[in-house]
Amino acid sequence: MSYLLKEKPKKLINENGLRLDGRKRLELRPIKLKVGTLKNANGSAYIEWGRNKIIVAVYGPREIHPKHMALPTEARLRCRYSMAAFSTPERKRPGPDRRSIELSKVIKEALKPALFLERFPKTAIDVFIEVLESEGGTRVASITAASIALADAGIPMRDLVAACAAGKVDGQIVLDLNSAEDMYGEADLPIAMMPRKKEITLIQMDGKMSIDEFNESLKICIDACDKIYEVQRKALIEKFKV
Amino acid sequence: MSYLLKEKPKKLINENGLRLDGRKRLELRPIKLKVGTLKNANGSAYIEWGRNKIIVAVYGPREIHPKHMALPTEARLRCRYSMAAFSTPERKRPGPDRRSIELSKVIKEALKPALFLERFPKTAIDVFIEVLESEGGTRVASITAASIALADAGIPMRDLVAACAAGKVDGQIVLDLNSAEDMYGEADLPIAMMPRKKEITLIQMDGKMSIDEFNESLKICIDACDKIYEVQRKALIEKFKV
Amino acid sequence: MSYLLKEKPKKLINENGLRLDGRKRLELRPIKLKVGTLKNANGSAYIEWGRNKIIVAVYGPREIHPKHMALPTEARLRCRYSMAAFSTPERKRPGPDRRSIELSKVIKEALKPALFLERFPKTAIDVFIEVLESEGGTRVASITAASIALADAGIPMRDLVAACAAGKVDGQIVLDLNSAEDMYGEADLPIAMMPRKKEITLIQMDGKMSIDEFNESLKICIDACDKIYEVQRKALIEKFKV
Amino acid sequence: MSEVVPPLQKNYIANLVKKGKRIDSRKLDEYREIKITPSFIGNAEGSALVELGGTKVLVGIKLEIGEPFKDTPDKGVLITNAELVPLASPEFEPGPPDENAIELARVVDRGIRESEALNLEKMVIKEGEHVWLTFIDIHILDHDGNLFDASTIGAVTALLTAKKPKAYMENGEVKIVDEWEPLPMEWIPASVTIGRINEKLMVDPNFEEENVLDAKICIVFDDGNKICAIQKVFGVLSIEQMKEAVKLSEKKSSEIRQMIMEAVKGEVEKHEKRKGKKQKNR
Amino acid sequence: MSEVVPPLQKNYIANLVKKGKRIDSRKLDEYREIKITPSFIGNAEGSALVELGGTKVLVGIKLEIGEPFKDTPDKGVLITNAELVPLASPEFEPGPPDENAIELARVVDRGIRESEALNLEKMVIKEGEHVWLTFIDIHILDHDGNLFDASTIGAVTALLTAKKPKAYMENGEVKIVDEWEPLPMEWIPASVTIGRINEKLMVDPNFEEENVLDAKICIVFDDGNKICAIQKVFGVLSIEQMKEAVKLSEKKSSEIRQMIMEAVKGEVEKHEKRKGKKQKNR
Amino acid sequence: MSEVVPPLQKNYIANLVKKGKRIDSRKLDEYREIKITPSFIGNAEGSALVELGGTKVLVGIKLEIGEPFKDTPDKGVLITNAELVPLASPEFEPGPPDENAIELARVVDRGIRESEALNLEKMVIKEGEHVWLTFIDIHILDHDGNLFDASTIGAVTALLTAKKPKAYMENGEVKIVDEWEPLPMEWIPASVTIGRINEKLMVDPNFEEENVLDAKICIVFDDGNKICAIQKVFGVLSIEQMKEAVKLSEKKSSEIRQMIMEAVKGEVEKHEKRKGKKQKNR
Repeated sequence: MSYLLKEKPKKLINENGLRLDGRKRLELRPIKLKVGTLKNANGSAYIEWGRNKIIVAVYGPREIHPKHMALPTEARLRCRYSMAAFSTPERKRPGPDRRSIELSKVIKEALKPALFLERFPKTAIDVFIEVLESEGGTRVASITAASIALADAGIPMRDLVAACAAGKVDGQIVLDLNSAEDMYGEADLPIAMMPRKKEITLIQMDGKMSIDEFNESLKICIDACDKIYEVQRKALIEKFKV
Repeated sequence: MSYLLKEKPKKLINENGLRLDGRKRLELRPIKLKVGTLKNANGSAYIEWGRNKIIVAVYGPREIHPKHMALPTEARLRCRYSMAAFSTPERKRPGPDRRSIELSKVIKEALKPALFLERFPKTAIDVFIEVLESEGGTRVASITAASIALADAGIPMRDLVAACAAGKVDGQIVLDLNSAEDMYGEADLPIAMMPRKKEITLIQMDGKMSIDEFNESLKICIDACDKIYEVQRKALIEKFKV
Repeated sequence: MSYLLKEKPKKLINENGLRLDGRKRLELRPIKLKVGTLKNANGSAYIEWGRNKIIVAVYGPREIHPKHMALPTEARLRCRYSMAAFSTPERKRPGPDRRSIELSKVIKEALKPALFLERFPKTAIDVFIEVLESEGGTRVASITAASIALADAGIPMRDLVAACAAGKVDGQIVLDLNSAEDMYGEADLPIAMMPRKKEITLIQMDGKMSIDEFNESLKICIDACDKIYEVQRKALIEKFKV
Repeated sequence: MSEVVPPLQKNYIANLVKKGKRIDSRKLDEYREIKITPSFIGNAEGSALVELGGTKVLVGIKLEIGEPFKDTPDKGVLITNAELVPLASPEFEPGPPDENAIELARVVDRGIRESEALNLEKMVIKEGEHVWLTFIDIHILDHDGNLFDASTIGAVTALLTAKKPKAYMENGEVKIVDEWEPLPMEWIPASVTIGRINEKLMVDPNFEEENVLDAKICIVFDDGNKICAIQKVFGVLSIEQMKEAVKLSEKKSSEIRQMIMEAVKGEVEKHEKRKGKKQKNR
Repeated sequence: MSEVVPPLQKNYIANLVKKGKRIDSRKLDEYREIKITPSFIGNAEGSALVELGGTKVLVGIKLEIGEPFKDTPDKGVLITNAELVPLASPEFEPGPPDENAIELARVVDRGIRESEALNLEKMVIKEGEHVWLTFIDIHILDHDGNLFDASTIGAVTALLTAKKPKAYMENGEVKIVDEWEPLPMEWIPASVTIGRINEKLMVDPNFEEENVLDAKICIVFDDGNKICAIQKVFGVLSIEQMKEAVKLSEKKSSEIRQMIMEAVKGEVEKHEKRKGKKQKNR
Repeated sequence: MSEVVPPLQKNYIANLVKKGKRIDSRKLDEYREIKITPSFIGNAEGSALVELGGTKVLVGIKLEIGEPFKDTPDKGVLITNAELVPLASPEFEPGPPDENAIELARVVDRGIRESEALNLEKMVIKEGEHVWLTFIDIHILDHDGNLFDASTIGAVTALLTAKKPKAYMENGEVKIVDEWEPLPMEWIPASVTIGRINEKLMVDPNFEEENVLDAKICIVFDDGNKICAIQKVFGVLSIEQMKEAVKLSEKKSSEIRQMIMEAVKGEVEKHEKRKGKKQKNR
């Protein structure tokens, strides 16, 4: 609730190297990923990443409206990242704001390289992302889940897309920033990768980092994406093993 | 004018059983209904119901835009209930609000069962309702007039639709609530019927009522709808007798 | 900047008959007009008229979306007059307001009679006007530049359209009102003409004028349009002489 | 004006006009019948239903107390809005006002604002803080041409018959008393719309005529023989036609003004007194 | 309800109903399985995930401090919003709430408001100045029919489990303390949606059934045997069917209420005490 | 990036790049000509017209006094907006900013905000009550590729040359004096946009190149050798390419910064002094 405004904590990492939520510098928050949770969607996934709770549905390939939006040689990938009104400490007014419009675009660009869109010309593939609760890092969690929802929908893919953020907090490079670290830290660097191909499909940064710090952040993100990739694979196996 | 805020009256029904506007418990306000008042519309009707003044135009069956709104097996009935800025004590901002969007829908659903929409596949039938002055009960007055405007437009109908509200005021069941009774009363129950078939096409309620009170309200509404049906028939005869 | 609100000057024309910006009663502000300044547009023009800075692009004849906007027997002329957020002393919120929607329409109506629209049925011709800086008289400057941009785009024309305003300031009829004269003057009369055919394609007025004052204003506008026509012709020759 | 002109219809009307005739057998300088019903809406502070031939326009006035604009702290606020509701014509579509609705509202507003018909300086409760906001809402009910004149007649009549309660400041707060007084109206502007076809001018074009006109222009006169607004709506006019239109509109505007005054008779006396004073000062 | 009814599907369902059967082998007066998970969202002051068969609805409560409405200075403000996000159904489209979303929100709101479930008079910090704004946000996640009942269950559960901090006035300013208390809930309204097909009534229609129904109606009961909201959503009902629907919904609403109370057990005791007092005063 | 890539054009450009060449005969790491015209708009508090090859961008700064955000009472407010007006490209459509316009505005904003180029703490008149709102409005006039760099150059130049009047508190009110001073600029961030095609990187892609790139990324450096913003706009990059892009952009950003400083010469001295101080503290 916004009316109980929290002050900025003095330290985000304590003398024992532990972060506010007790994690070590390079420790991910717990991630739970479930495939196929929705009945109507062609594919779906639900992710809990720390306190983030996000549900993703994929519809398509399907007919596109209005017709002139159709692309002659490939499917049009559309993404809608949206936060529930109650997902944030202060109520968020429903409807897209500038942040969510930008995130919708960068998430689309992060997923697109993994998809064989050329197999479905003139159709639409819609990825709907609903952030039910947010605690920092919703875009990387969304990409991680969306990639699985696309697989669940049977869209042919070059590779999965795994995503994670690194950042700089109290002068140190840390993995997987939470809300407070995002707000009061010095830099945030979300990255998405196709883990097998080791190709970056999303990279954004804000804050300040030297080139060395950047390279270090990049490295720990790559490692983390490998771990997240395992989580993704297990979730898919879980779904289809029955 | 809203800057002269009226206080809630102590009693809505006095010791002689008369209401603020002098009516008895089961007395309708005076209703004037006129058919075919507009030149451009395919059908039209104007109703004065107490101080309510409402004009309804029907356009159609006509081509539908955008095309993908067309239904393959029947006409699409569209309703737009709209209040003029000056129709209420406090100026109403032009454009649809949530209340008018809901009313447009329930009015549409109240009229639809009476129409042979299947005779005009792929077309639109538009019902435009403009509330010029409001004094409580605009939805039932709108339905009563719209039904006549549809007849005037020559749309084939199973029956007319007549509508009226009952409610609970000062603990008593009364007919045809006015503004003050609507605002300060205990319950409001607008009903629309096809009088010959004795079928309910609109029913809504807010407030609190026991089942017995509900049944009583239902009964007096049915009786009132019969009277309103007579008003409707006379208005139609008036129009076509020349 | 609006937070340094200027007071209304006591006199807009001093004892020597000079106006606040030093001009005489019937003197135009300096006008610079350049053709073909934009790379992407089919035609373009840039005008500096006093401190007004306006750029105009013409696209078309081109395909029209949505399709049902197409006219069977002629091109649809569309105009969009728009002010940059920083073009006015007080920041203007981006997006069309009521004034700019009206101006878009009257500018369209001022240009339309000069165009052989019937040569391009079912297409659109789009005129985009961006006011980068404004100092009074943007509509006449816009029309003057737009007419040249249409010629630059190769749209066949009956005549150019030249435009200028007259008005009444401190009781005198003056030519080409600037911001202060527009705001504090008694009347403003913008006029557009096809100079060779001596036909009026735009006329608007607000303020108060007697019929005699109107006729005098009309006369000085006609003379001014002849001068502006020369500026337009020179600009076109400049462009095409290479 | 509909977008595609039926050429046969155009020829027919143009030929009639050449002989000084019109499709509804009016003269070129003749208005259709005008019927004005003031105070039609009880919930409005002022209102008028205007029937101009087949055109029906309802105008309502609402008053609110609010803040003045920063650059005019000593004036009330006038807001004019027009709704071309789809009920009124198959050409009107639901949605926010389009360019035609906005042009209509702005021209009606201009006629009233620039003529200084409503004295906004007398609509101030406390300078810079509390003023009356006057909303003129124009509701087109049936569109049979010449909305500009019908709407201006409606707006002016509604303003002339509107009442506002007395308001004053007490301990820094606005107090309102249940004593009602008319709005401070100083002039009765009247609008005249003129069409050109086949080089002839005609007043008050109806819908069919508007569709085939070569040009349409609207001219508003205050009641002191001054032009207070002009709007060429579409088409072209020669310089001579323009001057002729001004003369014609001066003449017709006083006829229309007369009809408005007839309709608001009760108000006329007061108005005449006000005007008498004004004319002297002019 | 989708707009074109597949006739074969309709016949199949209608014939089953004639025999008292349904496509998912429920009885006509039987609800699908209801699963209620309160307090699902940590950032919300109250929340509930409701699964009603294949329908999934998440409701969250957010509280803010704001101004009361002018005409109810002594009451808190209740705002109910529903989002039919395109994730939940191929029929839902992105964009502002359409008529179905608005109808849903307003019917849920009506059930809570008219039953006086949430005592808005106890949501005032300072009369006329500062009150609690209670936002009920309904988020449909999977649409398998009967959104009205699932949403009302979610909203009521979320309200029953919501907590607000204590707030009071000090030197003209609102102070908030980190002491949390439940919202002042007085009743547990429950909504029952009934479909008609082949002259038979059935409760809790699923998506396939909704598509072929002849009529759908939603009736909300407070927990003192009073109707507090009705909405005929589409179709027609005879007078007898209407009365039958009211009786049926009274019965089913107490079963649903029971489930809500089960789900919020901790809250039940408090509620029962409150209710005991209320019933006496009635 | 247009949505359908013409394959012949792509092959042609890709083959050139393999040989280190480009369609306009630039080197892979060469910018098009940059022309910066500061203070183009008299009504803006700061402005710059930037021509980057065929791309034309006009940026204006407007200042207003307003309230700070609740969670940063000690900081001024920075608002960046970009308009992709349909005048600038047949691909741009009228209407509110789309995802491309919003991305552009947010990346430019991020470069300025995260580098702390404009010291927002010095844009406060009274903490928690009155601060300067700085509006950066980006107006694209002609789109020939690489809007990100052109817009950032324009925004930074406009900020460096902008002036604001002095403001202070007196008796609880904001007073403004007609004495003008520059904005508190601490750094000169510079943005470098890099395209990848055929596994090669190139800077400053023009419109034709953007249409066929495999990836595009924008990297912003402050002037203390720190990255302050990155945005991969589309496509994929290998890890090595990413590192190479960072190095390349560091180098090119100082060239661009030099050009900005050249263009605002008068301002440079002041800036250098400020920067000298800062670097010591770092």
